[in-house]
Amino acid sequence: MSSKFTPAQIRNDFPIFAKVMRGNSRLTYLDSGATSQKPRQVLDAERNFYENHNAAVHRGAHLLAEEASEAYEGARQKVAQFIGADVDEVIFTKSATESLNAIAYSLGNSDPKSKYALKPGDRIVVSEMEHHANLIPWQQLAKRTGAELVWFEVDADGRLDLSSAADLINVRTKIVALTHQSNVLGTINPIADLAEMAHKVGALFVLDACQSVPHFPVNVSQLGVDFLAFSGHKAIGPTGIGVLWGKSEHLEAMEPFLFGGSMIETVTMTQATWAPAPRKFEAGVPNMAQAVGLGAAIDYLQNIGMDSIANHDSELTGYALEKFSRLSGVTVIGPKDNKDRGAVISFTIDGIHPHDVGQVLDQYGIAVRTGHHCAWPLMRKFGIAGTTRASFYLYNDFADVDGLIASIEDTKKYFKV
Amino acid sequence: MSSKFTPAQIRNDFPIFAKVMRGNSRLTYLDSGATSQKPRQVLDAERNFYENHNAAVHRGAHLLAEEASEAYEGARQKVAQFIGADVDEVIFTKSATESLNAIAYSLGNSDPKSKYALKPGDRIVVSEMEHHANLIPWQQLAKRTGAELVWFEVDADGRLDLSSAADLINVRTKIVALTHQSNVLGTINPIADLAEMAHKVGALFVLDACQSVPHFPVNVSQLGVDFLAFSGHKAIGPTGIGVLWGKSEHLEAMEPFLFGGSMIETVTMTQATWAPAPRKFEAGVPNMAQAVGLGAAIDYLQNIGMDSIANHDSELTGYALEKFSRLSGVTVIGPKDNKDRGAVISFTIDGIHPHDVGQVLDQYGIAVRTGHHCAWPLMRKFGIAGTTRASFYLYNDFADVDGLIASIEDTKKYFKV
Amino acid sequence: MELDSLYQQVILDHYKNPQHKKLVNEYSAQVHHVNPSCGDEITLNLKLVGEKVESISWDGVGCSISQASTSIMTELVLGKDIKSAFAILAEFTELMQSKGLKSGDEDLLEDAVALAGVSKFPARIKCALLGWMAFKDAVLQSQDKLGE
Amino acid sequence: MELDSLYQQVILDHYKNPQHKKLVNEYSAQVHHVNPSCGDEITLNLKLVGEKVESISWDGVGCSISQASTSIMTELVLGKDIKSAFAILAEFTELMQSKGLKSGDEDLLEDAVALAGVSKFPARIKCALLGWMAFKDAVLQSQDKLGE
Ligand SMILES: Cc1ncc(COP(=O)(O)O)c(C=O)c1O
Ligand SMILES: Cc1ncc(COP(=O)(O)O)c(C=O)c1O
Repeated sequence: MSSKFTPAQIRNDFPIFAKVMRGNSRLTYLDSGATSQKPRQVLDAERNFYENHNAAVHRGAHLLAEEASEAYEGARQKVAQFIGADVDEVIFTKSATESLNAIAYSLGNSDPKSKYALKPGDRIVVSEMEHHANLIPWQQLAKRTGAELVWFEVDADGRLDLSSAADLINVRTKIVALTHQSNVLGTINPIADLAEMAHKVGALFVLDACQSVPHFPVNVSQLGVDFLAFSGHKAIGPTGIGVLWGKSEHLEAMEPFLFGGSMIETVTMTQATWAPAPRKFEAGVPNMAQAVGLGAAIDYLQNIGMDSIANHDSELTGYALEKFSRLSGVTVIGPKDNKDRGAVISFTIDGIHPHDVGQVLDQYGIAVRTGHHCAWPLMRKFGIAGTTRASFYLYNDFADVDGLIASIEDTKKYFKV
Repeated sequence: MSSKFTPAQIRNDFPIFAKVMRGNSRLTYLDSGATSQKPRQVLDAERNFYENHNAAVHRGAHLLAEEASEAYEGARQKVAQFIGADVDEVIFTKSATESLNAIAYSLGNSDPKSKYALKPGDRIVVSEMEHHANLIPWQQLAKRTGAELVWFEVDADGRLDLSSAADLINVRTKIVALTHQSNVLGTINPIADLAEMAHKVGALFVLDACQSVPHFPVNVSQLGVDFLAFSGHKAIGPTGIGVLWGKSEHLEAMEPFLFGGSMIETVTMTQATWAPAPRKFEAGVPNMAQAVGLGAAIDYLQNIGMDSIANHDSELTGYALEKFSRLSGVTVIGPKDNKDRGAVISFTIDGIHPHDVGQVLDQYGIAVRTGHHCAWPLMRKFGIAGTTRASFYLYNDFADVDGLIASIEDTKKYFKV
Repeated sequence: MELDSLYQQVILDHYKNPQHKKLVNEYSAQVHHVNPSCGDEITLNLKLVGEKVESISWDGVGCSISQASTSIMTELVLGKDIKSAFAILAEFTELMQSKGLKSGDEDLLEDAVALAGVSKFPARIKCALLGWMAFKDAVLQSQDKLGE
Repeated sequence: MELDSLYQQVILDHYKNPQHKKLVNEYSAQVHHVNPSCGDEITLNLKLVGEKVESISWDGVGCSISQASTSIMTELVLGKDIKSAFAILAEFTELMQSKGLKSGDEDLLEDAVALAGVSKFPARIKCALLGWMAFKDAVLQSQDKLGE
């Protein structure tokens, strides 16, 4: 492996790899697409916050409140730098799901006269490969406003069918919401081009970066998008923390989403005005320890280098794709070539239901995900009930792929197919 | 002190009390009304989740996913038992603020024909002592639906003026949203009576239990409310976790709030149907570690006993109120008698701004909160810019109160008033 | 191997040869159930005559556990009266929730005792119950209709 | 005591006797600023004549730091041209963000160097800046109007 880091050494930082799994096996964790494992450094950062600085941020007049605010705002700074954004453009949410809903609700809360408001006849563009989190909020926004939801289709190889782009993204289009990388297929979409198309017709571009930000360098200004969402828990950060990034011109003009403490400028019994972003979008005592944990996660990732992680992911995926191509009765759902493709491999085995595949792999300590992966329309498109999905990250190595392949062979034997 | 537990021993469980504060003083933490400190047991539970069971719940086919689901659902069970609810009625949110917004948005998402829908002429009743989190979401819902927002006034002693109750809660009233205990005044409101009045006219009763659930026994069926919200971080739990409880008949009938993974039954490109509660209201990979931490917090509190904590709080408050009554130039904002009153004392000092009071107290290691406490309309009602607020919890003792009183005297000397 | 406690031969047999897996068009209730977490689906047609399960048939996609369990269930309840069928259902549900501590009443459950191992795999309990819950729902819907 | 570095005598003096704290009715811009986290408010009336601060007056509620800082600021900028006033503002802002590492240019800041200690108390920086930000805003608004 030509990576600049050694997965076996990385695993030493992640306590969970000491766990003994079913069948007395060691843990082969191939489910980072669902959630990643956490290094000691992240857990220590959270704990240190609680043990030494815990207080409600932005509110108290005491030392702990000062320190808590500094830690929390420091985490914001780290996120901003990580994705190439201004610090005031970074909003902490509980998850990417909340981030995406927040955009949809905020736009939906627009004054009808605002340029952010949607009306009947307007269009929202998504794709068939969206995660439910980047589909249903737009279905609902369309329903509430009378806008029309249209979508990119996915071709047999698992790529967006771009031939319809000019058709889909037209003067009526107000929002284009797409995933950077499919969590099922691994497909990486040509975001910069599509964002440019969106801007040409005056539409906003919303990027679901759940599967990209943890895995390769993502820079919001290079991509030219308007909004971006990701979750901390998929990026070796804590659960309960997500990021919503938005261009400051939008954040300034948009209505808030959640209402309550700390997001206000003034309040009377009958009305309220809002603080500037990011405060406007962070009502209540925030998930402070989780933000601090995410900051530590970013430090950890950047210490290794996002380029190195991307290379590592790509090497593993290429290796695995090659091995999969030699398995009989096994079909990879998604691109078979390793270009513009992330470290996610979905597959089916003839005659064995994914749930049964996952169960046998579990007996070897191999953790994969099975089912529709919150992308049910995509399953229908491929005419399947679900897939088994292996996803790789910095703690995985070639041996993990070999173990997976061997266990797939065993699964076939076990079920006599 | 006649408590069944010893605060000094409790403090041994809370690592932050080892911290050296400004002026080389020990920490006297009197800001639990904003957020509470966390015992080792809670931090250990979170860490144990990450180190041994971390996986996306409800999704994987592997051992970790099974264990994570068990831990997460186990926490739900603990919350349910803690507040006397059914397990499927307990929804995990990121905070009370989210919980309260979720109710407002869910009701706002109702089909116009549904009995949960609001229309012009309908009424929403709040009070002048609400935290912004239980005020602005209703202002906004009123604005979106054309409903009218009306409110209970607060009298000079800091109690709800109940003489207007029959006027406010009438046949047009659809929602009554009140706080159980004021976070500024300490006032505990007569919820069971008011909920009964609401139900007589067919209105829903929403309880902001942020300041009650952590401090005294709260049982949803005894109170007879329809919805209840609280935050984990004020109940010695982690940040980033809140609870929304709702009666199952409502949760079943209501629309979801956040849309995405895990909350669906089926999904196509154009529409989706919803899973039963609580799933319907928990979109995305949830704040699993935080839920587990909250479970451990509840264990810790119940181990001591909520009755004991309530007694302890009451003793401290009575002791403090007596001491405050003998301070010249110091005014307590809120009830001076200790009946139906929680462990929160807001006060002003003639001639010294709260922020300056807080600063001097900080020099003695005493952490209090200053300002409007996210209850700005209440400040206006009392004709003040803000207060200094001391709030007590299980780790505080008489010595903390004595220290506070002595430091207030010093503050007066320092500012020569 | 621990796995063998889950995948008993009788389960694999039912998986390969599911019983009554062809929808019969005459029914008193048709129900459609899904398991949203994995996407498995089942359609079940039930015909009640009086208190008796006159006919039961189904179709759907799912894992070996859900398919076998549904197949076994249909064999068990066909021809029984509702009371006996519900007694079997209750015993089976209890077995599934037993976390590996029960083996099930073989007189009542017959082939279904082969599913006892499922109770040690919490993520699979829903698979095993999918068809049974559909059956229960279909009975209630039939009775509702008849009651009208 | 560390506190004395925050509450210098000159600050307490300005707090007790704030300068120009009575709104003058003739102005080229009136602004209202609040500090949402503590509820402090300030109204500031500014009259620019050409590039010169002809008159400045204010009213509001706030802590000793915000009141003293605003009072000191008004004395500093009154009669100055905008360029000099903004130079003072820039120096003051830098001082506030210095985390206790700077003492400030006394020639420029005069009494305002007494606020140097604030920079060690992050929660108070906003208090010290409240009046200064209002002044800056008022200048921009005046210029906008004059530019029209
Ligand atoms: C009475 C009351 N309601 C609501 C809230 C909001 O809670 P959170 O900020 O944890 O969402 C608080 C605490 O800040 C409170 O004291
Ligand atoms: C592409 C994609 N979008 C959105 C989500 C939702 O993220 P979360 O569940 O963390 O909110 C996920 C992960 O589940 C994902 O893979």
